[in-house]
Amino acid sequence: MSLVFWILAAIAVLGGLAAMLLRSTVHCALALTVAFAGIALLFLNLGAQFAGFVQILVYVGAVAILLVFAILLTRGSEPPTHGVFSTTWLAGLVIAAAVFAVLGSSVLSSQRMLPHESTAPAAPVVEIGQALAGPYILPLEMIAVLLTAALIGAVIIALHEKEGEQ
Amino acid sequence: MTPLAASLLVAALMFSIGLAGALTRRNAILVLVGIELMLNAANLNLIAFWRYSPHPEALTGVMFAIFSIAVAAAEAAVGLGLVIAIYRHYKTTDLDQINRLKG
Amino acid sequence: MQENLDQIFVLLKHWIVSLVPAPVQPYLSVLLSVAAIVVTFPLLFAISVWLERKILARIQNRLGPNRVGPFGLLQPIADAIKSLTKEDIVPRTADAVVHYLAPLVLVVVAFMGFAIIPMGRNMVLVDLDASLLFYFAMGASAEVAVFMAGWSSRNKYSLLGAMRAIAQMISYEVVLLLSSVTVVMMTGSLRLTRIVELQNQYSWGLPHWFIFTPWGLAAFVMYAIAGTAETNRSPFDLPEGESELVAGYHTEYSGFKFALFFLGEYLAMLSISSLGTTLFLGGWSAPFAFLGWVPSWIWFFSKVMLSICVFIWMRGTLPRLRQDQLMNFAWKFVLPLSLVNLIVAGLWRFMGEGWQRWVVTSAILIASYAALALAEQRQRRIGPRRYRYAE
Amino acid sequence: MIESGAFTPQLAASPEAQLLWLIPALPMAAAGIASLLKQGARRSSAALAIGSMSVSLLISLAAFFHSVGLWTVGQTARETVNFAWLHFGSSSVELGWILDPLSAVMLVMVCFVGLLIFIYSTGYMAHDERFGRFFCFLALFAGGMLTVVIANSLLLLFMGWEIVGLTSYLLIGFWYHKPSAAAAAKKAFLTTRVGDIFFLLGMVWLAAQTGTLLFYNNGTGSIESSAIATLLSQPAAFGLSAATVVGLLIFAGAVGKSGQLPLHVWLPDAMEGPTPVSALIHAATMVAAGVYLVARVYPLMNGGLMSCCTSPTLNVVTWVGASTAIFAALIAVAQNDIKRILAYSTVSQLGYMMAGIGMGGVAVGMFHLITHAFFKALLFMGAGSVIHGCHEEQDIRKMGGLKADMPWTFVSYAVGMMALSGVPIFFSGFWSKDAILEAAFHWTTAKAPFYMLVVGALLTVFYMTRQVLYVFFGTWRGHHPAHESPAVMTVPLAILAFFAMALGLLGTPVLPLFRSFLNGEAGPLDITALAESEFWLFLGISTVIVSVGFYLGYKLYGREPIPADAPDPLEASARPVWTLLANKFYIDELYEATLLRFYAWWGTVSDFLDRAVWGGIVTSVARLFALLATFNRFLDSEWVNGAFDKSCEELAHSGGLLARVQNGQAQRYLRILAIAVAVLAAILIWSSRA
Repeated sequence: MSLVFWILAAIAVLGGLAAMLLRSTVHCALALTVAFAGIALLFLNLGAQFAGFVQILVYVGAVAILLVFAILLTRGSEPPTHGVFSTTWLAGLVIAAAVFAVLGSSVLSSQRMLPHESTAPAAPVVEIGQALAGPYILPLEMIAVLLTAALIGAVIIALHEKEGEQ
Repeated sequence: MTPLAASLLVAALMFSIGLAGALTRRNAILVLVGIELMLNAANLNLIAFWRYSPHPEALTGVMFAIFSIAVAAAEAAVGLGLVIAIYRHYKTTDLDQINRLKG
Repeated sequence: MQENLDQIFVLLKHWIVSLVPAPVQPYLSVLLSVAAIVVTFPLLFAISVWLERKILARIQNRLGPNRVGPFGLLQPIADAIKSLTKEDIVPRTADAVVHYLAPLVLVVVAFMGFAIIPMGRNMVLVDLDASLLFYFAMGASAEVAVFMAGWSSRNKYSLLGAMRAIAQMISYEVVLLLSSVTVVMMTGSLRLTRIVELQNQYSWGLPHWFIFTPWGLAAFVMYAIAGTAETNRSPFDLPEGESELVAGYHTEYSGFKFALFFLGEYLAMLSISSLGTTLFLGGWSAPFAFLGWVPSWIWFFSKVMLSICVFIWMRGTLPRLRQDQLMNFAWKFVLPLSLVNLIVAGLWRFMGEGWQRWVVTSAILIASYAALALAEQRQRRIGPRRYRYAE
Repeated sequence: MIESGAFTPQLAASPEAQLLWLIPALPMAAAGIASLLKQGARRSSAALAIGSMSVSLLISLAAFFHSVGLWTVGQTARETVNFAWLHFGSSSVELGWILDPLSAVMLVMVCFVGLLIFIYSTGYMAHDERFGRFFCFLALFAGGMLTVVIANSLLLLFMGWEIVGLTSYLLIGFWYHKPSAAAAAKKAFLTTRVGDIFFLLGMVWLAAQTGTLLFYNNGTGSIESSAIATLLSQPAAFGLSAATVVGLLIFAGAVGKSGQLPLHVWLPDAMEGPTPVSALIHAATMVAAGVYLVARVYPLMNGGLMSCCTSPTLNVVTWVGASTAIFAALIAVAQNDIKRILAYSTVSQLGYMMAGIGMGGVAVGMFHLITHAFFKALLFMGAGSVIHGCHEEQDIRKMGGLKADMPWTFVSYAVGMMALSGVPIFFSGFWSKDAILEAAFHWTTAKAPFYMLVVGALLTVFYMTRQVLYVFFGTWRGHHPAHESPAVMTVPLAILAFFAMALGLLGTPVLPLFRSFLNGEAGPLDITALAESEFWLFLGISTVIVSVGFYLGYKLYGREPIPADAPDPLEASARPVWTLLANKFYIDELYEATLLRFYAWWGTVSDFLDRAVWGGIVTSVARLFALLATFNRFLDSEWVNGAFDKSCEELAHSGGLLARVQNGQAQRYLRILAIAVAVLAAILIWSSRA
């Protein structure tokens, strides 16, 4: 396993940890951006160029900004008055650890069955495009509908109430 | 450790971090952040399986990841819309204080 | 000779690389290219600043800088020295780390964008398969930097400026992408070198640049509008509208960090111009077949500088928009038009050769432009703008 | 629209025949577009209707002349275009249209009269608020009617038939704010529905027997000889063949639509609609659809016989027609509403057409249909003009002396009246009615219809004379002085008046163009017909009828001006007869007393059954259960509850423990979810390993 992979993994994991641990909500969002970027770099490292760039475009360029806006709109940028973790944080942590234990043990125990190192496959954009417009055309259309619905839904959810002031 | 196992472990770690965050943070937005992390971990799995699968030319993993990214974007938009709506109603995003989600 | 002149930088690089032992060679090669970019574009930045100040001054009937060097040519150097020596102030309540990182992220991201631009024949740092996507990924990341700057300053002007900038950049990024997608539809490739190659053909001595097609012209105009907004340039410079927001998101920056923001802004301009040149203006190809002997990189850089001059010209001519006008313009006018343009590009592709497609596509574009403009005009209601907040 | 593979043109269909579908499609499209227009778009709505109708007229004329052209060179001018509409496995429902002399003549008539009435309506309805909607309905009606005309399939004909019925309902009730109009619309709809049910039954039967609903289809159509032979060999009830029964059922539909006895009651009431509607639908076209239907399926009606007019079906047609003719004419004598008189006259004339078809064949009846369409539309529009000029007054007793005030209307009305009366030589009504009388005279089965029709003709002259004398002669008996109508109304009147006179020339015995055209024979110039005594006999009969009618009418109504509130002279002289006639032979009352009373009685019985019998049973059962329940409650409250309350407490207690799980906090739910996932995944992993 190359050094580069471990560095990138460290970036992603540390970013994620920071996103979940920092006190300031905005810092969390920024740390999340780092995590997203780390994941994108992992994608690139794994040879998925297109997915990597899409990851940056969508997550760093859109989702992170959206989060930041939501934080500012809900006064989340103000310093928290009391604890940032819920009263039952210990239970949550234990459960998450249990999940990790299950997942990790299953990965490690099935290592022998997993395929070994192979040459990096090429995923040219042309082929992805042809696949999207060919066998995956139905999912693509459904995603289009979903995105439209989400757009409208998000607007409606965020706009309702206080009709009197319109 | 095989590279695939390493990737899967990293993904599992990311997933657990996200889950832990979603379970422990009080701020609704950060719960969403945790969920985003979990989704990303799942995407990493998809890409890793594609990379080390016997038939990477099928592109299935990449396609799944791309669609999953698109769905996640929609999910984020709606989720944050919901958070804003909730904030408007309760004047807080603290999940400990929002407990009306019951019969 | 002519060949050598065209490839002079490439040959130079090969010669230098050949001097070192083989294992180091790939690293040195990349390093050299990076160094070239990191040197060239700040230089262009300096020239642009000087040009801007001169041209603006002429537009406003002034002389502009004329004290430092001949025609004030050395003014940028003087400015650089001044910013370097100024005190670097960080506000006491500011979020120091983020405040420190913001200009760095901005400049790094801006430089990254140049990595995929073909600046001449065989002159590209990395020839990615999805280079256009890479460019937009980097462009999107700039928004995070802007937010970091605005938020970390703990200054309401900064925050407002950042929010305005991000809203504007998100809105116009959609248009920017959609107008570029037409080119992708036509070339079937996200690879910029391929896009330039396809434009480097001539019939009757005239080039096949995409700007010389109905859809290409429309897409270029929309690209230019969106690019202007994306770089927060006048007339879309509300995020740093000094009459309202002091200086927008970099109000609280001084000294070298401010210089970095300044640099970042001009680099964004340069990179948007470079991409526009690559997508629509034929990249490094010559405007006429008989001018093919002029080195390709000369064409590229002259086209970029020409675009910069247009930016400056617009800044000197057009008044600033209001925020709601800016948003309405993006979502209600340019975006629908760019969607129509997508359809038009598809039509162009599938109508085959012949004069019919020229007539049909132009007619559709003109008709939709007129219809949108009329609808917009009819709907325009001038009144106090209402702001909405979450609470 | 057409599946190319499904084409089965009989001749290689000509372009005119291919494009025939445009004729109904255009007005329908106009109606569709007009229905989407705003209510204020009056001008465009009218323009759409009139424009589409003009184009349809042009196409019909082209088709007509094409058909005439084929006839002159001696070809059978019948072209059909059929196509499969719906496929059910191997079988399919076929529709199609037909261009033959019958449909060509009818097309031109409907389009032409329709167009004139559309134009007239722009004047008549000028002040109506829902002008646009009116034209939308009119255009839809025209589309439906033209579908009926061109249909080569009983099914397609039925579709048009129903559209026509619907628009008739809509237009009769156009002024639905008048309760009488709404009631009339309902009455018309329901009454025609009775006929339509029989029609539908006949259609289904026909389809079941012959397997197709196409009229003509290269010898396999449902009214071509092979199919008719099948039908004839198929016995139905009462010793009648299937052909007879199907024919009678289809005729029942025609009876409903054409207002024949005993389903005529709706037609006079339909005069509640705007006058152009009365003219178009309830005089010229829709009511003629029934006659047209009978003419269209004539081979079926005739029972496949080569010789004319002896089949049982045609017997029924004849008797119904003849009785309707005399019956309605009698009623018309004693009516005072200008439009009602014309309505009964229409019923009577439709009876003539039916009788004509029954006794003399298609050509005889259809000729009267065509001429009648023109002069009756003329009369209705004249009546509309009169009503318009007299400020919506419809009672002829409150009019009078309009000859001077409305010269144009008077002249054209007089032409229409004389055409209807059958004044010899110059008016079309004479020739067509003459042909019917002649056919009746020669009818071998019975002589009674002939005498009935002669008396009917006499009555026709009489009531028309009465009406004209009341309206146009004498002195003005109303309140406000009348005025002439605008040119947009009088010009169509003049055009129609011209045709009311000229059309007769097509059907003189000397040159029976119409008959030979419809029958597909060569058209001879038969001068010898003039020399035949029969011709002069019928000329004489007609002259006598007309003279006697005029004389009687003049004697009773014309000698001196009738004062405003005097009773009708006929009423004064023969009161019981008058009362009987004025009350329309009490048919409505008869229906009221029998059918409606029966329904009301049946309703009461059902109500009684419901309330007393079933209700009683239900109530007693309910009582029983209530009693049981009371007993139960006693058991419950005393014995069971004690135990139950205790257990409930226990349950509530333990429930409270469980309820803590569901405390409304999203994170707790998420946590439980995660635990479940972890546990399930662990089980899965370890179980798969084992």
